[in-house]
Amino acid sequence: MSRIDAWFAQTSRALARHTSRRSFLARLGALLAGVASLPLLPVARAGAARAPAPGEPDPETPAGDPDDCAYWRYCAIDGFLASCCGGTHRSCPPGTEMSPLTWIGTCQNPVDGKHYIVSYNDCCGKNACGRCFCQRNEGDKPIYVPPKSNDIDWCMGRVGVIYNSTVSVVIGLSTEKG
Amino acid sequence: MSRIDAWFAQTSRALARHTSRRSFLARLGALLAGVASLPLLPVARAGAARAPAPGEPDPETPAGDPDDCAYWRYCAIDGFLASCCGGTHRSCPPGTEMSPLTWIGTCQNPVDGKHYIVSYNDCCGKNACGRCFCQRNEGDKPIYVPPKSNDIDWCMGRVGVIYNSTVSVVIGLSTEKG
Amino acid sequence: MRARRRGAFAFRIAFSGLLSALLIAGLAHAELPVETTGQVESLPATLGPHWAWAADAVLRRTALVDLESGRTLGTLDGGFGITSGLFPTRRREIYLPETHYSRGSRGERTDVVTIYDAANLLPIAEVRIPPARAFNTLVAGNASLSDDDRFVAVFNYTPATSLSIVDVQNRTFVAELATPGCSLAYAAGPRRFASLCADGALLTLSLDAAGRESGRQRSEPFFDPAKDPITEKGVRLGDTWLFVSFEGLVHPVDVSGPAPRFGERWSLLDSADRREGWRIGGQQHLAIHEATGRLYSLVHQGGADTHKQAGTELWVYDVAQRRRVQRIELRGPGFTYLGVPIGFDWPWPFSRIPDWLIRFSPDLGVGLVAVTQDAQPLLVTGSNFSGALAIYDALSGDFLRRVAPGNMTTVGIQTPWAGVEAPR
Amino acid sequence: MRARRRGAFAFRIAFSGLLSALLIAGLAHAELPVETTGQVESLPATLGPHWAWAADAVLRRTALVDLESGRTLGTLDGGFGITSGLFPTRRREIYLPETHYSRGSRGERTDVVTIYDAANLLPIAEVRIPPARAFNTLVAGNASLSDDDRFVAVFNYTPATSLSIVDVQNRTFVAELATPGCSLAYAAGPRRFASLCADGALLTLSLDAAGRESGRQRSEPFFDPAKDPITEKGVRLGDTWLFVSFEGLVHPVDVSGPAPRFGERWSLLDSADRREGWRIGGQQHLAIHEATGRLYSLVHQGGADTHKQAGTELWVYDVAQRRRVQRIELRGPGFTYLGVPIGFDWPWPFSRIPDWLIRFSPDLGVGLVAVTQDAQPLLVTGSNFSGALAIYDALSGDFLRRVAPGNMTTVGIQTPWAGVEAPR
Repeated sequence: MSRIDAWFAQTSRALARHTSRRSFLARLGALLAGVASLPLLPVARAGAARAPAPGEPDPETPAGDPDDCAYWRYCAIDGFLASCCGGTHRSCPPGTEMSPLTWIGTCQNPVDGKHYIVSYNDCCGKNACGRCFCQRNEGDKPIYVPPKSNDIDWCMGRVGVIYNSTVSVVIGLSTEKG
Repeated sequence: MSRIDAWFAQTSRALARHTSRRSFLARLGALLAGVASLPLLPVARAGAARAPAPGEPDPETPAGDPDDCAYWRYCAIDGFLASCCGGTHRSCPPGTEMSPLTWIGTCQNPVDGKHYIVSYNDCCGKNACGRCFCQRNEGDKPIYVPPKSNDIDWCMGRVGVIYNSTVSVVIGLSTEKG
Repeated sequence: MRARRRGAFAFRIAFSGLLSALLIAGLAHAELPVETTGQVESLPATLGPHWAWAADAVLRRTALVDLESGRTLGTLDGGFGITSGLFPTRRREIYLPETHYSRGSRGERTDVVTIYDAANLLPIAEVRIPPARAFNTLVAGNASLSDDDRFVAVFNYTPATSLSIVDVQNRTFVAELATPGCSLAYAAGPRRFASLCADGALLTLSLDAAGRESGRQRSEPFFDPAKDPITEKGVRLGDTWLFVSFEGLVHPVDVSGPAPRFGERWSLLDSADRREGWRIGGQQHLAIHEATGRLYSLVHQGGADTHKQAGTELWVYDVAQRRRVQRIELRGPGFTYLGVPIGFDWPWPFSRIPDWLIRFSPDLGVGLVAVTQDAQPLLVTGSNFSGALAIYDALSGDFLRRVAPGNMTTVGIQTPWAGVEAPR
Repeated sequence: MRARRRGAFAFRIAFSGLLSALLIAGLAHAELPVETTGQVESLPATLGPHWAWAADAVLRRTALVDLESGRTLGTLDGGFGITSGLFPTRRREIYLPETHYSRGSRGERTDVVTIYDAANLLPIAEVRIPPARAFNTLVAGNASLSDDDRFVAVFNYTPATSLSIVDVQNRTFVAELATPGCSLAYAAGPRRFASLCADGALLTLSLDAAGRESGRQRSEPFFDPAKDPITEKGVRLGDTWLFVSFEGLVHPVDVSGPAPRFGERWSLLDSADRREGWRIGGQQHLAIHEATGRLYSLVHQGGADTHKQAGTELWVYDVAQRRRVQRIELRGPGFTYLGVPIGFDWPWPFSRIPDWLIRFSPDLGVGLVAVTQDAQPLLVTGSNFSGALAIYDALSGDFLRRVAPGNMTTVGIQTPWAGVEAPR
């Protein structure tokens, strides 16, 4: 390894340490668009802005934009954002079915500072969407702790195992951190 | 379009006109590796050289290398080279089946200068190989002239329609041009 | 199995318990309203004229994209081959010929025409057809819908040629009609289909009200497949199909009458164009805008046998006047890595890299073009080795934007919903 | 249908006629011998220790590649999920759990264990199992082969947990055994499987000669899943499984006796390493070379919850001495566009771009590692978003080459055929 290489490697290692803390492989289908996290491969963003939802951050800001991985509800999401695939942040794309089984995260709404229970339901029955892959891995546990593992394909049972995308539904206020 | 763009476009157009004469889309599966023709995407070449076959060009030269799209037998081929996929230039990869139906080309062997009839049989029953895509489109006709159309998936009947790769088998001397 | 069911049951109980607990908490304190799970979107009531279906060979699907917002609206998985739908005007449905194997790439083969609800992209019916569908690189021509929206003809190649007739209104398979020596299916009247024959003739098959063959005509050859064959990528203007030959000659075929009438040929290329080496070419090299009678043709500079080479320019013709009215310098659709667009927002000059590359490497060029049929038509162009699409104003020829539906490749573009104005 | 059959018959006649004509001509004048069609390759008699199977999530297959020549030797299509085979030592076979739907992504679900002939990669038998297979990102652990090569255990998650037991010798499904609260399957004796439980315990299931449950033991918890869970990516050294926790602690589990014995923990990271923020991580972050007792562990610098982040270095440990013996600076495996390698032969400094990128963007880093089990072992490393593999000398740590089996992604690497020396 040449001296320049060595120097470059060091610098970049340092950089990496302070930049990305997002973990890597999500569920299988999510692979397709994972490269979104490549610096040179920006996620295709929707052109149209939408009206701010009451009580939620300005959709022009990342924390308020359901097409952005930084959207506040996505704090423990893992997969393709349904809102980039024909659905919204809380409804599945046409022709898919929402899995009744799910894993749950607790995310803080920057507007009211409260922590909400967010249910991450998978949209199932069509092959992987391929757009807006997003994974934020906080509190993820191995597969043998199913309710807390984001490596599991939650499409199962009647809706079948084919994974398409994921929604984030507010199902209540967190009683713990609320 | 800026002046530089215009100049660049002109130059590159001119270049293109004098370089690539290979046509583009082959059969569907062939898509996967078609980018081989990208200047910045060289085809992955096998490391190991093989002994020259009697009467055939030196395998160290493109015209004699069955892993090279310029191999003399491939003058009318269209698809993934079976020799890059676990087969050879005249045998299919393990677990596939060779389609009995085929299209035929007439290629000149640089060694003896004779024209040989080459049968391009598809290897079927496993999904597209994805390596060493090669298409040389001479004499190709539309689909309504089946025996001369390389746009047709020749995997059919008992072997099924799933296309994997293609071989080039010498089945005789051309009586026309021979 | 008992174990599993018991477990699942237990899990659901526990889970719904948790849920209701949370819901109560939610109702008690939440600033944000508690939302319900299980919601699935449908498409807007008006099927947008500025929507396009883009087929992907790797993901084996077609994706519906809004050409204005760039949003992906939904997808249809199609099984083996190019996923290419048929779109009736009288019913809010989509007909999709599909082929599946019981074990993915092996096992028992099943061919079907699936009827999808165009409002929610759910399959609502399925008609089994003989496992004989033809597989090739055509986007259109392997299956066709009769002008009365009643029958679908699916082209079979085994290598014998035939058409499977499906009654999509009654959801039944009607018959398989042999078309010896002739291939493909083009709608040619209320209940008639046309096929192209290896000798340059046209075969027309008429159906009765039940979909049975009521007559067939095989014309004299109207072109010479040996000398200058027409491509299978014909486009339709009213009752006239326009086929273009390798050498750029337009062959009009009027199918309004009882027998097809073959109109006078005219050339897309003048002697100057030919001197400069211009040729037609591409996997989907023709598009037509009915209202204005404009024909869009992908062209490139190349030698013989380049009839499948992608285009560097898009030439626009007034069909009535049979003359070229515009030359559009094509932009590169851009690249996608595993479906993700590369450098859509790069600054100049990097933003022009795709444009230069399509000229350096024709294999990367623009091989597909389609046009929407509304009064403010958009051109949609694609390249086989990218999932990205380049959008132009079809009247001015101005490049507008790039969109990426999430595809890895583009092997077909369809703009079916033209009838209605887009909601603004 | 008649039409088609007649046509096919006619075609074959004509074709074979043409053939024989050519053959005669060939025999008469050809300098090159006339060759026969229909030949299909088999794998060499000796299954190479330097061969690796690389699984692709997009193409839904695993590809067999020769790590020395870079040649692709064959592929296995696996249906939905990561295609991951089981490789007996007593039979020249491969066992592949597969899940298929009758209409691609919908319809009726079928789960099977397919028995492939390892010599020609053809399916020779199939055993139906309950349609309940678990789908997750694990390469190993979802299915396992008993040490006597007799039974395969397939992990089910519906979300109830169970194991489907298949007798691969008699090609029969034996039973589904519930494993409440415990997941996955690790071979743990001639006819015993172990599962990891949510409370940190180990469940061992013993089978009788017929594959029926002959006993089960649930250990006390041997780690705390809440505080510092072990990853599911354990590796086996003889009769001892080595599981590594998020914090880098090795948990040895000896399965040689009637009850598992949990050995003393030791750490892959010393205080200095921790100060520098080094952590274990990756989809397949551990590999072990049995003969030398060397453990290979992918590590990176990152914070909490980065247990799935790809590695920038590969640290080598002597398991017996419980100490690190080497640090290997990782190269980037390189990129593939639609399966085609990008810039493998670029000159320096471009050749180093992949190496720099894996440090800029951890998501591109080396998430998978495997090692061959022969006397001249090779390390195989991969990255999820590329089909390319980087090969190293496992003893010296020297980077040797990059190979590209034609995959678009890499979601699993297997090096099963270790027993025999490669023919030189």
